[in-house]
Amino acid sequence: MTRRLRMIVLALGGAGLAALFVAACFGMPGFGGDRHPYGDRAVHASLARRTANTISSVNFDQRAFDTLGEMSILFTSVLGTVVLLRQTRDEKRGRPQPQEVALPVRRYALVVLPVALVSGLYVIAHGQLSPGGGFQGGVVAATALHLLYLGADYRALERIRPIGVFEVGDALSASAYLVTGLAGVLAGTAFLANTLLPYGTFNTLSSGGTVPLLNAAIGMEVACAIVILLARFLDQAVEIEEDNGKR
Amino acid sequence: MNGWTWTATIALGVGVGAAVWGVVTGPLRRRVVAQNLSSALAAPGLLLLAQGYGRPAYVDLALLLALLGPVGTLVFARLLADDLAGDPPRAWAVTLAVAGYGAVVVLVLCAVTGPGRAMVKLLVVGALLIGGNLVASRALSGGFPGSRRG
Amino acid sequence: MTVLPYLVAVWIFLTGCYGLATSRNLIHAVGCLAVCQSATYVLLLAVGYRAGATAPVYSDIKPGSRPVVDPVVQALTLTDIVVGATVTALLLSLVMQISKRHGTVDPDELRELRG
Amino acid sequence: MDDPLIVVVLLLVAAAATAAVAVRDPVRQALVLAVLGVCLALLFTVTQAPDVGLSQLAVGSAVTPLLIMLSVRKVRRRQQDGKEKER
Repeated sequence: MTRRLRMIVLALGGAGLAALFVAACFGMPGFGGDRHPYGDRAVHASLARRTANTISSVNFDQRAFDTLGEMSILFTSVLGTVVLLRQTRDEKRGRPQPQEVALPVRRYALVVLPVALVSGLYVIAHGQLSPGGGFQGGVVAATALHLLYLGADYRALERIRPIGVFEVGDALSASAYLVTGLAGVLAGTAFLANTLLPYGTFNTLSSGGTVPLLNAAIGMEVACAIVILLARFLDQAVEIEEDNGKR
Repeated sequence: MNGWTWTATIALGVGVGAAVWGVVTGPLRRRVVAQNLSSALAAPGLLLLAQGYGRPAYVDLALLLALLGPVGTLVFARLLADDLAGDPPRAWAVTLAVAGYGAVVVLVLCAVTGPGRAMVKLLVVGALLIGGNLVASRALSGGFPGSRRG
Repeated sequence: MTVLPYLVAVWIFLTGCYGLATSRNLIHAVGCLAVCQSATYVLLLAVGYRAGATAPVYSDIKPGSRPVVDPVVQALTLTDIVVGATVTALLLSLVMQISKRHGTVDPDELRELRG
Repeated sequence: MDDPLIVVVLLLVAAAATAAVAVRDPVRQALVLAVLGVCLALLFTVTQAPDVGLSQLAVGSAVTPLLIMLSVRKVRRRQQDGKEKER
């Protein structure tokens, strides 16, 4: 297919799709409407189980099985990346030269690293109360570690980031999610049913039954996943080079 | 809508609109500065919105943006150091003006909230925002000298 | 006004598709896919919005004191953003493999190489 | 109720998304994507979804740009190595 023909097909398809979409837009309930039956029921169920953050309740209680699916997508894509970006036989590992970093930048990185790490943990820990949760906090905590690469050099990051530990952590937290779900089955109810633990007092850290546990498992899973992903990318971009035979 | 959200509307429309314009056009040195300023312009807007909606919980968003926005700029500063070395960005006037805007918003909100935990959080956000913004600007204009793969 | 958010979502999706189809660099194409994804976020949140309501997060307000927006669509969107980032990483690692194997990341050149 | 605010932020998102597609160089696209992430986070805030906004900020401000920039660096280095080999 030539480029010209491809553009014509694209234009036709795009125009058709656009027409259908716009027609659909005008058939939808108006933006800002007052009818949200599912939302109202979800809020009601969440308050009955004393989870202050309704969104966390939907994620880790009412639709916990769906989150298990999301987590397995996450896990699989990390696995895929690790397999795709492994070091092949014709590649060798070069030692990257340390990077000079201006003093204020280095200091900033070293000061903000613990602050960002603590904020990440804060976001995970308060997931069932205030906005936040395992997904967001995990990413923040993982990003915080990489300030060492940005503010110092790659070898400093490698020293504090034993990649094997994070790989084990990834697997452990994924199975922790499953085990928490299975505990429900053993207790005589359903998989991932939130009936195991007392619901606690509304708006405290231990409220919401199994929501904080699943939230923490997801937080650890996401943090480990992002660290592993970025480690593979950094290895490829910084360390691994093709063996040209002459160098 | 109340006064806070109206202010936020104007501030976000003008500020972030300018950042989008800056990041789309011009030479690379202008684009990285616009990317850096986008977080410094959006975070005070988020603080204003938190106040306007009467939801202190929304301050977390500004906190995260103030933490991670400069980290994003450091990514570009570090990995584009070679490209920026020949043509470093010089936009201290704009950077300082934006930092001043952030400081004014934080101080006004502090005066409104009054002393307490909320005020401490606001001050932390303000310090991270302004400090991070200035350091990120420094990193862009020669923060990684003599860069070779590393 | 009542359809503007939906139309913006459609616009973002179609622009992203256009970018995907005409891209000359696979890394750019992955970026366009991220744009397509963000259209779904805009659409979902627009569906869940309720005028004059606030977030259904009761850490700083009393339950029942204010109308709230739909939490279900928010939960869907929030997980997808993080999972989408890891899928982007998977696609980028595929691009790196292609670059290793074929020495180019231009889809047109890749097609010529094959046929 | 908060109509003008939502309209302004929606237009910002649309502009940034269009720009992210129109800018063809991956490096510059990564810069636009970072700004698009901030605009999306603002949109999620004004549609009262702070959790989603946090998610977008966490991912969009540092992780996605870092992934794209590292891929660009790897691809560029390979192309440079390839040219050196030909010489």
